[in-house]
Amino acid sequence: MSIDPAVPMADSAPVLDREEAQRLRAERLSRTGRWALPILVFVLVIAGWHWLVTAKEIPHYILPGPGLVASTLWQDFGILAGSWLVTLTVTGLALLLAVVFGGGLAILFTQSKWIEMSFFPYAVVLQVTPIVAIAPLIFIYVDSKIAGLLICAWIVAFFPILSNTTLGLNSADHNLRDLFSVYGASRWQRLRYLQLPAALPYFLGGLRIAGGLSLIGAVVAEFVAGSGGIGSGLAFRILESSYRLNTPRMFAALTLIVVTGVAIYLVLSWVTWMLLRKWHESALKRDA
Amino acid sequence: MSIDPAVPMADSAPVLDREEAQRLRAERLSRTGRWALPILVFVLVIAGWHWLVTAKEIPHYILPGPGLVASTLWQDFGILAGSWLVTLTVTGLALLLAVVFGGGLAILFTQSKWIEMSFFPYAVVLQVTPIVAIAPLIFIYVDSKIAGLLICAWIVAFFPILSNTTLGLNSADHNLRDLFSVYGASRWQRLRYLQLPAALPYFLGGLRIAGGLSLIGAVVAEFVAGSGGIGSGLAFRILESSYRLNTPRMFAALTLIVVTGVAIYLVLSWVTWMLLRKWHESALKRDA
Amino acid sequence: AESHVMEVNFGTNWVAQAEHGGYYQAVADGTYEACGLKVTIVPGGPQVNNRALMLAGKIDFSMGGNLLQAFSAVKEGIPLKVVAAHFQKEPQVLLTHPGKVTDFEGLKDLETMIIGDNGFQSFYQWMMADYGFDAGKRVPYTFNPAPFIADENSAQQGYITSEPFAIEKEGGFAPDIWLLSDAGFNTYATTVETMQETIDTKPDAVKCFVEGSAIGWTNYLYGDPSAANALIQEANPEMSDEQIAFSIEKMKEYGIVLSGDAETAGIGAMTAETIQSFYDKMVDAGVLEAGIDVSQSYTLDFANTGASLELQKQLASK
Amino acid sequence: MRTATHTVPSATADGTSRTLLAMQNVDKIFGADVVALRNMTLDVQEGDFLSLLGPSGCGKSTALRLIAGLSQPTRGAIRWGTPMADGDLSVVFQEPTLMPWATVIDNVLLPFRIAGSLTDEARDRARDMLARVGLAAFEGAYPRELSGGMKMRVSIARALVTRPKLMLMDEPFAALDEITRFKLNDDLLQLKDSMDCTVVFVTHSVFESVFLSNRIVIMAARPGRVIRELAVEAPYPRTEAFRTSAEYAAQCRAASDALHEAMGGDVGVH
Amino acid sequence: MRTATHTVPSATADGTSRTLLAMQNVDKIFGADVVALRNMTLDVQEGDFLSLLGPSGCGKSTALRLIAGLSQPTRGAIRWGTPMADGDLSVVFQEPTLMPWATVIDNVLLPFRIAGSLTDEARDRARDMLARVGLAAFEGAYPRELSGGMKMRVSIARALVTRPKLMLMDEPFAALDEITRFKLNDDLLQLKDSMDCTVVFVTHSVFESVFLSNRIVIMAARPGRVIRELAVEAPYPRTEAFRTSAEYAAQCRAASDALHEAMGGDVGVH
Ligand SMILES: Nc1ncnc2c1ncn2[C@@H]1O[C@H](COP(=O)(O)OP(=O)(O)OP(=O)(O)O)[C@@H](O)[C@H]1O
Ligand SMILES: Nc1ncnc2c1ncn2[C@@H]1O[C@H](COP(=O)(O)OP(=O)(O)OP(=O)(O)O)[C@@H](O)[C@H]1O
Ligand SMILES: [Mg+2]
Ligand SMILES: [Mg+2]
Repeated sequence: MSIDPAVPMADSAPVLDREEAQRLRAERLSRTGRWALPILVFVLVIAGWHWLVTAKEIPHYILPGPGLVASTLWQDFGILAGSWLVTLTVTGLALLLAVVFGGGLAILFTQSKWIEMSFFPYAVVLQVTPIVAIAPLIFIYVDSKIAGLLICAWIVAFFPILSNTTLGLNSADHNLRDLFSVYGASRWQRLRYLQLPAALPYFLGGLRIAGGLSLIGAVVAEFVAGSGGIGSGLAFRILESSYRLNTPRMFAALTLIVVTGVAIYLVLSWVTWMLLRKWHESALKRDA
Repeated sequence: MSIDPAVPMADSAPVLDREEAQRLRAERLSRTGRWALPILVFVLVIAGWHWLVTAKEIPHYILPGPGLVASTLWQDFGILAGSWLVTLTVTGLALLLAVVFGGGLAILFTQSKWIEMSFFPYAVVLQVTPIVAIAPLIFIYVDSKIAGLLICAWIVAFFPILSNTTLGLNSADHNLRDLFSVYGASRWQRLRYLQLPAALPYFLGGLRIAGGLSLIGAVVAEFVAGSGGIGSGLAFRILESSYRLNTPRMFAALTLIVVTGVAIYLVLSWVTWMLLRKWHESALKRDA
Repeated sequence: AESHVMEVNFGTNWVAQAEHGGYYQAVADGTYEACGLKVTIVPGGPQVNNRALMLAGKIDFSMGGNLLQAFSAVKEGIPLKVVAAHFQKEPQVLLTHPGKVTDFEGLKDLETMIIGDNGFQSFYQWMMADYGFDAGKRVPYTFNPAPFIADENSAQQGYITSEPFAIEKEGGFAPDIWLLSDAGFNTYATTVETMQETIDTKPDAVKCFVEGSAIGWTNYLYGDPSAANALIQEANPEMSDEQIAFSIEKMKEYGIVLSGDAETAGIGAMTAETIQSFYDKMVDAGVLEAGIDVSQSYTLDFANTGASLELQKQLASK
Repeated sequence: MRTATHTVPSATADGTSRTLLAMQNVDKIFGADVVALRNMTLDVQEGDFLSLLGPSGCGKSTALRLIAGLSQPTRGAIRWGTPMADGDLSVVFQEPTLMPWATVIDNVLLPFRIAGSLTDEARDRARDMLARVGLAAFEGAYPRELSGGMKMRVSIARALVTRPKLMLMDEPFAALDEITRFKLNDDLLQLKDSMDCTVVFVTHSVFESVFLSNRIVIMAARPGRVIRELAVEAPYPRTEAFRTSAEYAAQCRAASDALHEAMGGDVGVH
Repeated sequence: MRTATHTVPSATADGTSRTLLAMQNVDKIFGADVVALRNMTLDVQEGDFLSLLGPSGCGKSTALRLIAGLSQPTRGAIRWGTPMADGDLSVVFQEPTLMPWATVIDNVLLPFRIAGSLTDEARDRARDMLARVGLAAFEGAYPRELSGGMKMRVSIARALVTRPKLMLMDEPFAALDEITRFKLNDDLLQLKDSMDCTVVFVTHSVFESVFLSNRIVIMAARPGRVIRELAVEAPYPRTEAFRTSAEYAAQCRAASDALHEAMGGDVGVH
């Protein structure tokens, strides 16, 4: 409770000003902090890394310092940029597939409890099957390499979307469902106007998980699909530099992956906020 | 709308009986269907697999038929059981870690928007870092092999729990939050009595995703941590049989993994249902 | 003849490197094409399983590491045949920090053995059985030598042609080298495997590929390898001239490709005795079960034709 | 005022009206032992404005849900005399039941959207209805930006905008002040008159039920059941004049007495 | 009955009472332009039973939330004359606001749990309070198994059970039938009397406000503001006798007139 019992009753005019000034100050602080603190933490993390590497004299081939990684990133950007683009493409497509086939399956599954009980286990099967083990099978029967890559990445990424969306579709308010029944809404209308909006926060939660996973999926897919030389993504660069003991470049490639992951997350968080800020508890700013 | 306008007004007594009988029959059908349909689908999937293998004459070293896999599973169970136990242990511990450190971080992050904005990116960094690339680093600095295994598996599994729980903690009803403010609830009380229960459906959603992922994590960790001979899990058996071209045994091991994954999912679904059936929309049976 | 050019592909076990030089050479200088093959080389990689693709008929020839898998194939009833062995010796080595151990037996006393998955499944099984190495000391080799460089008390697997170079370059010391073949692991390596069906339906292609490869290897090692190196570097831009030169030198120095039977029967040659003796050794060591008919695992029809002998005499004697 | 029999649907006093629906010996039991309704029999004639009056927890909402088909009777049945098509029915639930992600106008337009008739005319009607409930300025607002009473008014507007044949209203005006309430009472009667619909209305207010209805069904709790039925004989249209008439006051007193008497000491609060 | 000045907190008629809190020139603006309150000044004396009466959407709930400290004024301030500790305050929100995962009794026990005083005595008090609101049989039920009015009664029980110094109640009885309502009115007055607390009460019912309060503040909408204040001079305790007294009727009429007059044509509904 924010009631402040100590403020005296008299002197109200100056008190008022003081309070308003205080409110303003708090607001300004919070506005600055929103940006300053993450940056501060980032600087501290980098500084800590640097300190670790120098103080413990960790050789650069085991863990290069941030400066070395940055300069390698700068110098090798020509080599890495092409690979980055490949990884980005696969990631983007895999995420798209995950949305379409994860969300689509979720919609299918909520159409009937029976369908869900009959087919959901196979989604779990897909989720837990080690890609490494079945990749050869996939590549035996899928001719196009890019299709194989996408299947692998999709298998890694789709489950959170499926699972969260199913949960969301089933979490639509019962009173609203009743309302839709009263007006004789068709299955499709109920889905479109009630279940999908109600599932949105859950779906977006799944999407934020799947964003990172599709990146991982792209990397793993590349490992198992194994493309050499031209047209290969960051995973290949990592393996290759690791193999060549070019650890700084490996970390430069890792940095690109990590930056991509964080960027995907931030973009998806922003999308989430844009879509939910008007109405969902998780995105609402309290009071005004 | 389920209003049936065609039923005549007269003859109410027999009509009543007929309707009640109908209701009973529908109920019985639904009770049977709940079990029969999944079993039917399962049988069809197995039959389809068998048909595929025989009709297309797929050699057993590419894709063994279900019968061969089953008999291999039976014969080699002595060899596989030990590995299964290892994988199960790692999976269980990894899931536990994911719950503790995923849920714990989520709780930490919802304590302040600033903390969340400052540290969430590093959780994303962990999520998207390819285990394969950083595993050597981990094993250079972590002496205990089991600790290294668990770190790897945890990195794979924790993010959905963190992400979903954070979402859930932030989705607590605003009116209830206000109520807690009025009564001067401490941070801890608000967490314990409001945010945690409100987050439960989301957390459990994350848990069901993480269940499968911790299994994958255990497998991947074993790939990268590598244990030989005694004390090695199903991943090792897969690699071994794959190397020995013993495809039936590889599929038997895969089957064990997949069965484990589905079992984990079913158990977690049951837990979810037990915890939520009294109050959450997603688990409520509509009407009575 | 051009209309009869047949397209085949050959899956290697790693990204393009000098250890595949003979095949690239034969592609580059038209040796394969001369006998009617258009060969596409499909590079492998750390998690790539080209052999599985061959089993499924997606790839015609696949590069085998050593003979163990060919024996497994017989056991599993897989109609797979080794048709040539281009490395007479297993080039696999164990590396240690300089002066750390004095003989192969001494490796057992080290705390960590950094061995890849395939290595663990093959030669390490033999090392355990024959020398009493400990499975628990093994950690996986991810083709990153940093853990080895960081830990004096470790040994790491490697190809004699690759890892020593990388370690010397990055780690700043020349590691001690323990050749497995010297310790008794007397398998052929870098074999060419194909399915029985390929042998039955297109024996000409198999013949052309095996003989062309032998000629390719001769030209690569003893002739002008620049065209092949260009192809290798095109497929793998990271491959340095220095590394290639190092590999070629080591292959020659240790007689990896050209030694023993290859000197009399041509590069790629195999003998039933060598294969049987390796199998017996593995059975004795408990790596493989007895009773496998290893004669099913190979055919000498293509490898021992001596197609490259002429050229070998010309070039290698120089 | 007269106590009607309430067993046989066709036995109502007004011979010309047709039975719209009849609940026949309906039991509704929740879980193992919560008897929400016991042997409830009720008929609704076409054109009725029927109020359900009773203590909190006596099963009024449950009865309404049964009629709406949202819930199935444990025993007994509900019969329809007139076929009802989709969209012939609308409901005001006890809670506002708005879609939090949609603006006020979109919430009101929902029935049209479902009926596939989202025309400009529908929009005009929705705007008009919002103006009637005093929310013309809020059509672009989201539910969370509204006060409790405003939310309920949106829900009322949504139910009225389609001019349904049968309207089920569960305490629609409970959250509203007297003036707004009176205004909406008038509006509702006007609307009902102009479009000839039937209303089943749950209320706690005796005054409201007398002003609005031609029939008042009084229920008692635990188990929920019908214990009395009253007819309000005053003719429609009823205006402000009726509200201040002696007749109205007398009827209210009678209804209130009937309610008290019928419930005795057992009023759900002890 | 008398119109009090409503600018300076210390200038109330009753010289002996102390000012508990005062809203001073409070504006509350939502978003860019929704003026929920404009220049609202209001004092609450210790021991007051103050009713806020006004049309839907005039800012009653907003004012209550400001007093509860759940929302900060855009301009102006709220001052406290008496220090309030945690637990001295309780609120009945306009919506029941129950925890869906907790049983009825656990919901009622929440304030004790937060105060760290979950004793057997607290449980007894909670049971007793549930019995008073007629829910003795439902202590193990979950909120979703309750009717609308029952939920609200749980919320009321939760607010009363801790015997707080200041109670803020937002239309607590709107969803209840007359009999339950009367019963709870009596209970509330009795409780207030026995524990000497202050109540700020939002209602739509003139009758209820007159029966319960010593002060009635009448608000108008758009922008929300105080337009009149009335004092109800009748002494406490007020019993059923008061409800049927001529004095009560007269006061109600006066309050109703004041409300209508003060609001003029601009009542939020046109
Ligand atoms: N889903 C449910 N599960 C279990 N019991 C229920 C459920 N819904 C209602 N009940 C019970 O049925 C009874 C009647 O509830 P109902 O909502 O019909 O009352 P009501 O007359 O509408 O009351 P109110 O005026 O308070 O809204 C109550 O005792 C309630 O506890
Ligand atoms: N969170 C919010 N965002 C924007 N506007 C709001 C918000 N809360 C309230 N309002 C606006 O403030 C005004 C007053 O709302 P309030 O809830 O205080 O009304 P009220 O007097 O309690 O009405 P009722 O009797 O209907 O409950 C309304 O116009 C409402 O639209
Ligand atoms: Mg109700
Ligand atoms: Mg309000």
